[in-house]
Amino acid sequence: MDAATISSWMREIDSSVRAERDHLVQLDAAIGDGDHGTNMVRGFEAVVQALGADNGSPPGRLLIIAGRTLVSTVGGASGPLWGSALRSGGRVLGDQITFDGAQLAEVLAAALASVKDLGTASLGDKTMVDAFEPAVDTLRARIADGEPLARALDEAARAAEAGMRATIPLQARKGRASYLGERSVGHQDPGATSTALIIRALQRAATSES
Amino acid sequence: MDAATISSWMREIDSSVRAERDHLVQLDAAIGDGDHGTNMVRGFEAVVQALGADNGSPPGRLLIIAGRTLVSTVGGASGPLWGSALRSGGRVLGDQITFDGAQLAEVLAAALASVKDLGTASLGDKTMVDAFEPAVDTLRARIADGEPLARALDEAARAAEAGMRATIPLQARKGRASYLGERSVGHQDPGATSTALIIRALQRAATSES
Amino acid sequence: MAVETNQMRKFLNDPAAVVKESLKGLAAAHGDLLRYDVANQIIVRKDSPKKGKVALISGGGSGHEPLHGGFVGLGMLDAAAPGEVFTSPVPGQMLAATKAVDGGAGVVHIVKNYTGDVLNFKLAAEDAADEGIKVTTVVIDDDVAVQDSLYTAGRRGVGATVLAEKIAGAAAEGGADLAKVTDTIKRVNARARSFGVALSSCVPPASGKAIFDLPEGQIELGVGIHGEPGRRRAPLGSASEVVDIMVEAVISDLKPKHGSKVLAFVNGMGGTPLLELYLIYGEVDEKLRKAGIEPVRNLVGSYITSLEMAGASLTVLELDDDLIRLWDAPVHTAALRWGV
Amino acid sequence: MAVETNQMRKFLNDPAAVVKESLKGLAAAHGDLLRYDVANQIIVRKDSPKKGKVALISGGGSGHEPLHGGFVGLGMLDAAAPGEVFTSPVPGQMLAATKAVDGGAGVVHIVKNYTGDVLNFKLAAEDAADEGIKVTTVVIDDDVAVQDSLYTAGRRGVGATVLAEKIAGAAAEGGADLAKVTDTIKRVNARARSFGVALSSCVPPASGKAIFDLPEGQIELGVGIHGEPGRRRAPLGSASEVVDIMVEAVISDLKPKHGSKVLAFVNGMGGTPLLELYLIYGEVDEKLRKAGIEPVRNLVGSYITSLEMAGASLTVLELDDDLIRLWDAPVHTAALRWGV
Ligand SMILES: Nc1ncnc2c1ncn2[C@@H]1O[C@H](COP(=O)(O)OP(=O)(O)O)[C@@H](O)[C@H]1O
Ligand SMILES: Nc1ncnc2c1ncn2[C@@H]1O[C@H](COP(=O)(O)OP(=O)(O)O)[C@@H](O)[C@H]1O
Ligand SMILES: [Mg+2]
Ligand SMILES: [Mg+2]
Ligand SMILES: [Mg+2]
Ligand SMILES: [Mg+2]
Repeated sequence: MDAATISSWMREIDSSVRAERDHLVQLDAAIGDGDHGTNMVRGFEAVVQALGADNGSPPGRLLIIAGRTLVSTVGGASGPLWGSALRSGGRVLGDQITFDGAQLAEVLAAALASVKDLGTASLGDKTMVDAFEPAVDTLRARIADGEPLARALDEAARAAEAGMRATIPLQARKGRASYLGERSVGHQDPGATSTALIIRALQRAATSES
Repeated sequence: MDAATISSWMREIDSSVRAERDHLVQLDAAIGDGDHGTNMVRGFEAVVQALGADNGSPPGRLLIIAGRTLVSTVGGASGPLWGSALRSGGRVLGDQITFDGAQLAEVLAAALASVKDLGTASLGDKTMVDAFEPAVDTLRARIADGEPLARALDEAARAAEAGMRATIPLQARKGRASYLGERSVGHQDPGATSTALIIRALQRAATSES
Repeated sequence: MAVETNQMRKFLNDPAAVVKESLKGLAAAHGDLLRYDVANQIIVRKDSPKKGKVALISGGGSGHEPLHGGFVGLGMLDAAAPGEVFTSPVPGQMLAATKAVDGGAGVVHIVKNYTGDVLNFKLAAEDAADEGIKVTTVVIDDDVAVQDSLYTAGRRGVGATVLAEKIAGAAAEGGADLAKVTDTIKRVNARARSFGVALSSCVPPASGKAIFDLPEGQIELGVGIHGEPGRRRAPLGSASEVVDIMVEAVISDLKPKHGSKVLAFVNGMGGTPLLELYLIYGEVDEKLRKAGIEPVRNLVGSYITSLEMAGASLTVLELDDDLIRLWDAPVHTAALRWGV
Repeated sequence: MAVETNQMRKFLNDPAAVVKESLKGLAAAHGDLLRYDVANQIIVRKDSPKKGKVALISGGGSGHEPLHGGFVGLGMLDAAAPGEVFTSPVPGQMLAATKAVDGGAGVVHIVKNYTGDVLNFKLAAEDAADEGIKVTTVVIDDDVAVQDSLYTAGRRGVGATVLAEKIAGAAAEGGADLAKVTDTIKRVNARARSFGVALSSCVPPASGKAIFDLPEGQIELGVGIHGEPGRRRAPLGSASEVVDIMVEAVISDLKPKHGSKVLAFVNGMGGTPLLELYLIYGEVDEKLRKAGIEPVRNLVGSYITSLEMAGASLTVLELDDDLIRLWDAPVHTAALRWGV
């Protein structure tokens, strides 16, 4: 995988958050302030544009640019969280031109660590971490087990989707939804939902090219 | 007829505007500001209370008290108009203890003159005048023709009701409804409607006792 | 909480007491400026009567807050007579207000041109004259949505009322005599025009029902301030298109000289947030300048309202140096304050 | 007019441009006080930077107007960083604002406690520190509807923000140093509590849909300022009953000393008219006094809003002589002005 994988990942995210925009808005309206779809679309639209203007940067650098772009266009909670995530992930790759599955898993692990560090959320707090952490754990484990990347990524995406659905019965302890107290129970977390889209987008980007 | 006729008239008005309150509000909402029913009920409730506290005033004096009460409790356009009307009507009777049909017609004529003087509305302007003027004209004419009072009053009330309905196709030239221009066409004037109730109340008050 | 007490989207105890209770709160909040005469239902400037100062009173139906009670204080009104919601006050209120504020130099009645207000103020002025108080009356009629004609009730009084109260209040505070203060109000009224639009009706507490029904995506053009429908209904266009209509309506009637200095007043009807009012002001400012008119003063906010109606009005007042000076003079009321 | 452009009850051109267009209007109306830096989407006090004066900036999602842009000016904020509607601004805005206002004495970031605001301000403060600017950050969290706990995002920042900006702005204007100004904000935050209720949701322009659906006759108790649902829904009682809940929630958490002097701030959410806000103030004033607490200062109006939401919040700030003096000090902004 190389810079094209990252560009393709970002384009895949852009089109899937766009397609799910209203759904994300709806989820956020129920337990937040109804802007999550708008925020993600604004951010990844800008990312695709920024990467389109780039010529020849290595993949790690592209992730850093993407992260910066998210920080500088999204706002909200998701902007700094995903922005720092991609920047931290990008730093893992340094100036490498290509990277393999194990390295991809380390990129995601660094991204997750950054989200947890900045947002101080743990598994079960009903946030994006609930989709992100199982995805990272699954990817790492499957790759360590020697599974082919395509399959490992598909399982990681499934784990994210399961994590996303598992947010429904939870009571939120971070983010806006926590203001609702018990009323947050019974709703799927918007950030976990977009995170599942992001991991699924990665699976598509990484497998379509190989 | 005597003071009891006036008291009974005012009580009849009170109960009929109360019964028609929502209808008057609805008519006023369509082409005005939706308070005519509330205004009339507030006013005549106060009138009934004021007359209840009176002991032994002659009928003209009762009308003056009623008029003053309307002026001091109704506000809006209808307060000063009906207030002045009843005061002017009351002055016609001076200190008489009783009055006959012809004198009642003069009371109403003076009241109408007062409304027209203060409000400067003419027949056809889509106001209370459109119900009041035909009623006064009819009462005067029938009494001059020697018709019995009960019948004359019934015909006056019918004339008021016809005048009320005749306001529907008119474009308002006075009061709030005039702001609507052509959009006032097709609606019955609330003030003409309450005026028809007032004349009908008079017919009931004057005939029930004799 | 009792579910049956309140079926509107309103903070209410007894719908019939809403005006009195609101006035009580106004007085509690601004006891340094005004007092509430409960018996007469009037708001009176704390230090009234001021000997030798011409006094200004105004009044009208409630539901237009902060008008008029919020404009009682230094450099503006001496008293306000609030009627029931959308119902003009009764003459006794204006008479009591007139007597409470008369400092011997006379009292001006500022009356918005509605039949009810005009008639009730007329009766009050007659009573005041009987008691030997010099009263002048100025009727404000700045709403260009309504055709002025001998055969109608004439134009309504809307936004110019706020400007007239401020400007004439400054003149009175500065020592102008009754004729001069009266004339100042007339000048403001003569040089001001307004036009209002609504994106929703409002719900008077007494009836609990919207006065009219306006579907989303529609706009009432040429509305007044009583929740009444406007002159016509149209599909709701962009803010720029709506402001085009407002500016055109006002300017074509006012006909200010090219290069005129004006005060542009963008007023919210009660339910339109400041975010939008400033957006509208941006459009107004730009369009006026394009038309060769210079907004050198402005007022943006909800100052003459229709309960919770969504909507806005534009008032343009052509200024001269004297009016600018009076506008800039100190004012200290609940709703307008500067220079002090 | 094009029917398809605008299906909400809003004055809008392009929903995506509403914040920028509104800021343009704000700047057009108040060019004497502030300027709009379009590129960075920030509102900056006209005479910034002021050498030697501690500067105050705040920011957050838009839709809460006049907060924060309406509070930029003498004796209050030096700059405001408005994000999209209900979306916190990006760090670049706060960094640009910080650089624009730094007069060498340091810059205070006043941050309402929302994850998005906190994180974006944090990144900005780090960047500013990298550029050698002394920055302190105070997080406002006065909303008692939200339980404060190590395991939650903590209480929201609401009404106390307005009071903190005014009071700390006066301290900075008076020459207090960075530590003192920072401490003043912390004191205000420590001594203020708020509670909000909603009678309707609001409609963000981007989605065009109400965030939640609240039937007439129901009230959301414990709402914030982003149109989000509250802690619980209940049948809407009388104003007196609703105010009982608000006062009890605030006072039981604040626990002011008996005989305390307080500032009572009755805030409208955007769609509730002043008529009702004053009615609420009347209830608040009476109930506080009954509880042995004396409201010696007050603020009544729509100062921290949720677009056109119908609702209100109560903030009570326990005062001392120093806070009273700072509250009374001159302020000149678009939305708050006195003493000048
Ligand atoms: N402290 C946190 N840590 C991790 N994720 C969080 C945190 N706070 C919020 N989130 C995520 O952010 C999402 C909301 O994002 P968004 O709506 O864009 O921002 P905002 O809440 O500022 O409007 C939530 O659904 C949640 O998944
Ligand atoms: N100039 C006038 N002359 C006669 N009647 C009038 C005039 N103006 C208004 N009216 C009557 O008053 C009625 C409205 O009364 P009401 O609703 O109580 O007062 P307001 O219009 O002040 O709200 C109208 O329907 C009309 O019949
Ligand atoms: Mg959100
Ligand atoms: Mg009416
Ligand atoms: Mg009326
Ligand atoms: Mg948000």
